[in-house]
Amino acid sequence: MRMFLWNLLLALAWTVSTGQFTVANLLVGLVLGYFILLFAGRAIGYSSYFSKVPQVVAFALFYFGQLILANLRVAYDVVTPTHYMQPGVIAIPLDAHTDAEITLLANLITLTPGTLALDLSADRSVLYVHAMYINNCDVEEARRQIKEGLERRVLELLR
Amino acid sequence: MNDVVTAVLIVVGGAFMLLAGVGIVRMPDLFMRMQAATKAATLGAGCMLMAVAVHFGELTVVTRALLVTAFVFLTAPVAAHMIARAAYSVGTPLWKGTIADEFRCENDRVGQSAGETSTAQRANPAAREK
Amino acid sequence: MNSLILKVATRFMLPLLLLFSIFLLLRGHNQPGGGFSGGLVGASAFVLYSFAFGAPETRQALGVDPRGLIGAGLLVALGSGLLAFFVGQPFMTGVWGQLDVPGLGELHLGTPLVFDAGVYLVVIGVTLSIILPLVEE
Amino acid sequence: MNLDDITLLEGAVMLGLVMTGLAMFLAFFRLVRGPSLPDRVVALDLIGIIAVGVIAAYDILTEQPVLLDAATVVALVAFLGTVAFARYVERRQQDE
Amino acid sequence: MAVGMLTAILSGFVLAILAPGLNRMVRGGAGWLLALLPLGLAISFASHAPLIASGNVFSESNPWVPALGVDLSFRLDGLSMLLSLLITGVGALILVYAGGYLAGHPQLGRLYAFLLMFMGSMLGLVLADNILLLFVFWELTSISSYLLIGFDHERAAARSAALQALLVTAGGGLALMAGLLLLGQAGGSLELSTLLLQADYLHSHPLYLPSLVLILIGAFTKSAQFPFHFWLPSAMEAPTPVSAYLHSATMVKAGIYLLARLSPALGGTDAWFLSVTTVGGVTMLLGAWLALTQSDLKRILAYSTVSALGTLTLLLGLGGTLAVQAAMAFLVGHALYKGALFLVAGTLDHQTGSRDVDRLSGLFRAMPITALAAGIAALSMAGIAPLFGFLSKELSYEAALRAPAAAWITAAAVTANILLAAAAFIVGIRPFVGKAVPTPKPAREAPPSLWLGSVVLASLGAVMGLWPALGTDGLLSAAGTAVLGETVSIHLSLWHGLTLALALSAVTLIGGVIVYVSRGLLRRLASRWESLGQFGPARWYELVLLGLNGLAGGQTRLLQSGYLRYYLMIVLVATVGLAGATLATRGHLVKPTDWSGLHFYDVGLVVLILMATMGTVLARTRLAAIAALGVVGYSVALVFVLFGAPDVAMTQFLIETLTVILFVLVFYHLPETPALSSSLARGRDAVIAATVGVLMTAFVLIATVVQYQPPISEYFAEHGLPDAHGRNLVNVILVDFRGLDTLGEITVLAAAGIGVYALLKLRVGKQRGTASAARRSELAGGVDDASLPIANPMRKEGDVP
Amino acid sequence: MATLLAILIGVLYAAGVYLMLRRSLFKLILGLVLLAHGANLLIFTAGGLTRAQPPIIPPDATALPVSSADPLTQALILTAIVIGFSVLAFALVLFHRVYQTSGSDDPDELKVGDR
Amino acid sequence: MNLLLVLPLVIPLLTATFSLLAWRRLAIQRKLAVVGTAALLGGGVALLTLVWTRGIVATQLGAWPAPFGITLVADMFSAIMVVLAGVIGLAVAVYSLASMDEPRESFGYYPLLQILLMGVCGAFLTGDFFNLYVWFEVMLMASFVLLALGGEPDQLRGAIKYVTLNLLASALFLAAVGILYGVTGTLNMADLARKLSAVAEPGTMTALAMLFLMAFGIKAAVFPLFFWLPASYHTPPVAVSAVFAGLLTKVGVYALIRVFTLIFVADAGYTHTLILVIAGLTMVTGVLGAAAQHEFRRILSFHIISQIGYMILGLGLAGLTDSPAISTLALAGSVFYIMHHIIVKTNLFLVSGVAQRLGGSFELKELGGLYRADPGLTVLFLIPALSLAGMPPLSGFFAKLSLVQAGLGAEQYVIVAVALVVGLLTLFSMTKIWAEAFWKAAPADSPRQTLSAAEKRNLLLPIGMLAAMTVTIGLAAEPVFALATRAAEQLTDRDAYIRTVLGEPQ
Ligand code: NA
Ligand code: NA
Repeated sequence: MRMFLWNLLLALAWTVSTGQFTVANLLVGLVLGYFILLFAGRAIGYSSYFSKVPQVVAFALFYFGQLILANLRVAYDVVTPTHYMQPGVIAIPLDAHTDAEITLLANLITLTPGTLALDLSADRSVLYVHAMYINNCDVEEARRQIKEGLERRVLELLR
Repeated sequence: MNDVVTAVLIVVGGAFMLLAGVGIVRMPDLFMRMQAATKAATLGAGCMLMAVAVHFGELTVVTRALLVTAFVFLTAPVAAHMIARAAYSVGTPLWKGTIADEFRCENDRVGQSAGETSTAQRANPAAREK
Repeated sequence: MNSLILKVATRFMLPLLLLFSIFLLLRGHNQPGGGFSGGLVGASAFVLYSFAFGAPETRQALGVDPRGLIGAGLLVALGSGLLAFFVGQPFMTGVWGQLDVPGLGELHLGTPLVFDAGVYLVVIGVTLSIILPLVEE
Repeated sequence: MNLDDITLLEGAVMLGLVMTGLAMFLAFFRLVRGPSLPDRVVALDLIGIIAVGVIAAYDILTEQPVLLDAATVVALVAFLGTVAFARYVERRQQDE
Repeated sequence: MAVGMLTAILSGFVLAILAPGLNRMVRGGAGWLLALLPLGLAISFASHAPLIASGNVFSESNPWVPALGVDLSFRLDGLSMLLSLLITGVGALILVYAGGYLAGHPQLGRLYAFLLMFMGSMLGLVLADNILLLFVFWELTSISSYLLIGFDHERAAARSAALQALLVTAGGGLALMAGLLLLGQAGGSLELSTLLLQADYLHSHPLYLPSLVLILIGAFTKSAQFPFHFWLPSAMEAPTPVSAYLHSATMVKAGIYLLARLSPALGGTDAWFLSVTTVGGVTMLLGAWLALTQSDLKRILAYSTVSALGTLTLLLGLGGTLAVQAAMAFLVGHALYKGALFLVAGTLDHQTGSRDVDRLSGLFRAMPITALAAGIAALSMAGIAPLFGFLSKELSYEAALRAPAAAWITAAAVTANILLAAAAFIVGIRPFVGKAVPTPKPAREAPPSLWLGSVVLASLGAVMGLWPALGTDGLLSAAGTAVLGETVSIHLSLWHGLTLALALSAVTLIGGVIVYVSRGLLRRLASRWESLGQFGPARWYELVLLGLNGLAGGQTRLLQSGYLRYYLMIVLVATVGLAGATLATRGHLVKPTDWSGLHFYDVGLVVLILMATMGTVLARTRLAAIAALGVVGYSVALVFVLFGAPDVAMTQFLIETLTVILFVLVFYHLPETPALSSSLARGRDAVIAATVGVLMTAFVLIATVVQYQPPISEYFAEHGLPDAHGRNLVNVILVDFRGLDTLGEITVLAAAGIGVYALLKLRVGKQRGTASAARRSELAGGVDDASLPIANPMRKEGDVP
Repeated sequence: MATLLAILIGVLYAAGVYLMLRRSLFKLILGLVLLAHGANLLIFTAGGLTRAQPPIIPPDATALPVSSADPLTQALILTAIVIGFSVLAFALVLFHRVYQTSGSDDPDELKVGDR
Repeated sequence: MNLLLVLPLVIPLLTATFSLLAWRRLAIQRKLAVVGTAALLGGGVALLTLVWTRGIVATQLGAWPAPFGITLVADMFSAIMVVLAGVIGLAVAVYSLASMDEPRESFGYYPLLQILLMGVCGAFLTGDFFNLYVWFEVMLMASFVLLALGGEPDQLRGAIKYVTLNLLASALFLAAVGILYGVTGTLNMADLARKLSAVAEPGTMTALAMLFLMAFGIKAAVFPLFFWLPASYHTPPVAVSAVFAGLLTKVGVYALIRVFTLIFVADAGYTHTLILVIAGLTMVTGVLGAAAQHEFRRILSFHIISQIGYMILGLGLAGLTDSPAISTLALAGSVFYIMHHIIVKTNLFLVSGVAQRLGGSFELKELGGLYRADPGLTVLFLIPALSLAGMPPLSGFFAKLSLVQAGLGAEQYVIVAVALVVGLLTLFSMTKIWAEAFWKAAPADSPRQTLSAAEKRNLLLPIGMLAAMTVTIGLAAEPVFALATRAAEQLTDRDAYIRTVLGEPQ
């Protein structure tokens, strides 16, 4: 986090010093700052920040794709007369156990069309999810998709 | 170029919004309405905010557009979760086509039936809203 | 309520909202914003906090009594108005100072801005002293 | 208004406004129709988000970025109302 | 005057204030001590009597409230001298008498105070030259009378008698005030001395008649003229000294005084003659008749006083030298004998425990002094020579005989006097002669304080009758001069020769004896007619009070119904009615023409607001209504966005959200309630609501079309940046141009904050425990717990059903 | 547009009044809120409508462009909104307390004590 | 001069602020309450002196020239009202020391009292319409809270009606201000007066004036808009009732007089006839309402309404006569009546509190024996009661006299007759209280209480002070009436007001 702030600061310094307060310039500043920090890292000490950034970018791309796909699927269902849904509430046993992990996971699940985080069990070991498309009534498969898809990536990202 | 991107983003955003609107009207139970509505609208809002960012291009505008987008993406799922959880806990009925309810089995949900005419409806005035 | 997700989200949003509220306050004189909207956003932050964590925790997080905020806000607002008397001007006349900030140019700082800060404090104090007891009920 | 005078952007924005507007009416329909309270709450929440979109589109239409602040505020706080409703629904359950 | 008239008057009030304290200090003898003041005043007045008698008039004037025409101007002429002497002289005797009569009474001090206050007021009344000043004292006498009649305040009868007297006299007082002001307006002055000189001008003034009627109402109520006479007998609830002083000798004469005083200005017209004589005559007869029908000493005296006041009124109505002479003489004579008889009645009551003539008999042996005084006074009242009463009655007969419609008036006067003579025997002679019967208290002669007054008054009557020239003549002449507005001289003498008047006196005496003897018959006759009383003025008074209460109750039930919605409805209908009618009749309505610049999203937004509004109105559940209301708020905020008001929109969004939250927090646990209004009520309300809406729309349309001047906001556009250093003009206005609004606004906020907090946390009354618990937690141990119950009866308010 | 808004204002007032006349404290408050909206829009409309030109002096100018919205009406509405909110908050809690004490939402139940 | 105009706002607000900051320290709050109100009174007197010597004074807040900023302006009328606010504030503050219960004290009673005073003074001093709205709301909000503070069922019931009807009035007022701004483009009253004088056809403005008449009429509690008053004034603690009774409706009356002497004068034949009719109906309905009551404070409450009728009677008369002298007399009568009434009515409420302390109730049937038990209180009741009934030589007499004189001068005989008859009915209800609470023997079962020395001091001191003022205003009516006359002269001289406010040479 500290490193990210540094990065932001550098980017801002860049925009101020160049006098161009545009987004493009800021982005340039950010990228520049990232690399500067990456190099300076040798001097000021290693941080997980540098490996996280590509990871975050990768995850964002993955998630965005999922988002679009899922949205389209729901959209199709919404605009066509027939309901194709096979909804159900399923329990997802969690590997995530810190507050941040669980929250991020739940939010991402919710944000994806077709799944909706309902509740967390009292011992925080199970997340109940409302899923719209449980293909072929295969609850296990749906469960696996979420665990293997989102949860794994989130945990990778955060740990 | 900017204008084209803006136009596309605006139209796509609007389309998502409309989708959300249709979804919230058409889907058969609360949870699916939420599924259809909240997310599409969030995405739609995101698109439209991006359109603003692209269109104006000034730092102040872009930062704010990004901030709003971030905020919408942060709050929307939390809100959805809160509502869904509350609705579920008071026994808002599930669509009759629902194939599984693992939560109810384990937590002894107030209403014991998943059908539209569930006893939950009768047991829970908040859901029934007479 | 006791939702982990809400709690975590709130912890994240509280500083964000507060930051935005101060941002609104500070830029209000030149751009949309000001003491009212700033104060309302600031109060919203704590209202959200009270939804997630409950009223007592919110009072703790707030650190000061909401009524103290009201009093302080009124005092600040009134004081900024009274300052004019010391320079021989009618009540509530803006007393302005100029500050040259390199890079930002001339910055006008004046009692109306202080007044707005008073408004900000009062709005937060009042909103919270209305909502927190209700949340407690 | 002469259709020929409308630029691509204006047309897009208008279209966007029409769609968001329709969405708002649909959401409002759900809000009135219910049947359950959470349905209405969801609808209200949706209206808040749509409002963000409307403001954004109008911003572009009128070339007034300052109006975006209003959208910012909606995005920030509309969610609070929803949470309050959710609280209400759950609390009421507990009271009984 | 050596002692200023103002000083004389004020001395009464000052002593009134000191009296209770003095009474505490000087146990028992305070009456004697206090009497020194009126005595001194009487002597002081008397010392000037010769000068007055020789035609001098004293006057003094100080400004008081010149802006309203109220001045401290006083005038001492023959008329006021006569009354001043009565007031102070009788006053002195009464104070002494009161000390004896109410010896040991816990509130004797207050009685003294009220009596002295009355004396001061009465003096002021008769001395005032400014008619508003006169009115001031007039009202003060009414108040004093009220307090004195209700002296025995724990008895309901005393309270209601006091109220009756007050309402009648104060009601008349209001008429008097209007009348006097009209008179002043007509005459261009509020000073009697000026007004009295303009009789002719006044008589022809259009305001003459209204002012006359109003003034007469004032005078008649005060002097207990028919049909206002009924309060006087009721006023006998007062302690006897009070009855003697106020309700016989002085206060009731105030009306007579006023008639006499104003007769040079108002008298001499047909209106005056007809109204005053008629009322006087009727009162005279009625009072005399009613006096005979009573058995209570004081009531007999009271009715006979009514009759006497009627006589005086009659005489003043007649006008002319003779009548005025008679009136002046009768005024003095009546004061002397009636005062004496009242005191006797009181003494009898005090010494025997009864005032019932049927239970008092043969008391001469036990109470010789009293009996003597009573006998002399009674004979004077009966008009027996050589007492003063005889003189005055002779004079009045002569006046009656010369009056227009002489036969009628004379007959009436003789009839009345016959009845009164009988009444005099009943009161002054009957209790003392015959066989002694046991009384509730064993009869004993009264102490000096109780007989001094009657003895003095009775002997004065005798002395003045025997030696009329003793100074009386001059004084009466001066008084007559004042009343007539022209110089007269009055010479009283016992012997006028064998005149018709003398014959009438003889008839009166014989008739009186006959009536006295056959009084039982008359009483039986009267009791048969008693049922007529229910049609009398006393009954009217009751009916008026009842009607008033009924009207008040009905009106209150109708208007202050307790139904909030009716309140709202009345307010709304009044508003729409007034503003709408005014707009329709005096303004010009604007046709809706400005449809320009309308975009589809405008229409869409407005339609959404309309639908949401309808949704709010028609929602079947609370939460649905709240949600719909939220939509209204959000979409109104969007209107602000559309028309370039980002600040307003932002605030509206924020406030709307908080509003929804508040609604939810407040209403979440309240159960739904059914709709209670009938469809008829809904229809009615819809009509009201629609008219309100139409009115507001009309106003808005006017405002959008009419623009008289360029708005002041142009100034802000120009000066906002250079002078207030801000670009966001809305904010600049809020914190600078109109910062005071904002200061007020945050004060409102602060008050609301405290209010909500207190409403939620503080519950006084319902459960004590909660309140003190809340306080305890509030005070955080700052106050020691011993003081917790606070012993605060204020908190009981809540317990009152 | 002004005409349309004028009609809308009328409807808001009418709806507010209608709700206030119902036998329900809750609706009474709803009515008050609608009245407040009506009043705010009224000031806004009566003061003259200007589309999408906020009264904010652009960075390159020293005075407000003539075509901008009237800042004064906006400031007045802002003040009115905030005052309205404080009043509403108080009224809401007051009605809440009344409900707690009397157990009824019907204002007719409160008629005791007026005369 | 600036300072003196601002002090009546700053002193209460500062006191309120410090009281808020001293939330938990009642001792400090109590001291502040007395010191603050005394300072307010002092400031008011200084302002009055200034206006008396210099004529109308105005200050432009923020140094923005009128009509662009907010102008505070004091003429005699407003200065008198500010002094009265100070008097009532001080009296009630002292009275509260002994009468207010500690729970209420510790939940913001004192700061709210100050805020109320601030709102009242602001309404008196402002020269700006919207600012007047703000002060109305300040006053109203504080009064809402004071009325409901403690949350007893009766209080809550009364508060609902009070709040609802007053909010309706606020909504009307706000709408009227909005329309007025839309039409004239200004908010400054003097500026408005000038701009409206130039309007050729005043009919539409007259219709707008009706909205103001109604909005202020509700605040002033005139017929048929007064319902909130009798429904609520008897419910809060006495000190609160007293300050309400003294000041709140008078702000409405003040606004009516100000607006209908300064701004809406073009169509006086219509508007002022209406005002006169309302005055008459208000007098009558109020006093009849009182006649139907049997509770100390309710009687007093209804009397407030009745007497509001007198106050606006002068206003109506002033507009319906061609004679400037009569017009001045009528307005002077109104001003004088207001001065008299504020003091007397507050005092009667304070007395009712003591009576309740001693007798345990406000119900007349449960009271009694005060005449015998407490001669001091007896005198202290009689003075304001008789004054209220218009008995000479107390203040009420001269108040009534001046109005009656003006009415006769304006040849409005019917209203004079009404005023006089209503005076009698007023006397009637005062005697009801007197006969029941004072003369009648105390009911056998009624609790007898005595006052401690400190209570006696704090309760009776303000009552005595106000009674002394009542007597003084009566006995020294001339100088007091001179104040009222000067106020009336200034009210009729619109031009001087306008020039002063707009900063033009006289
Ligand atoms: Na999802
Ligand atoms: Na206009």
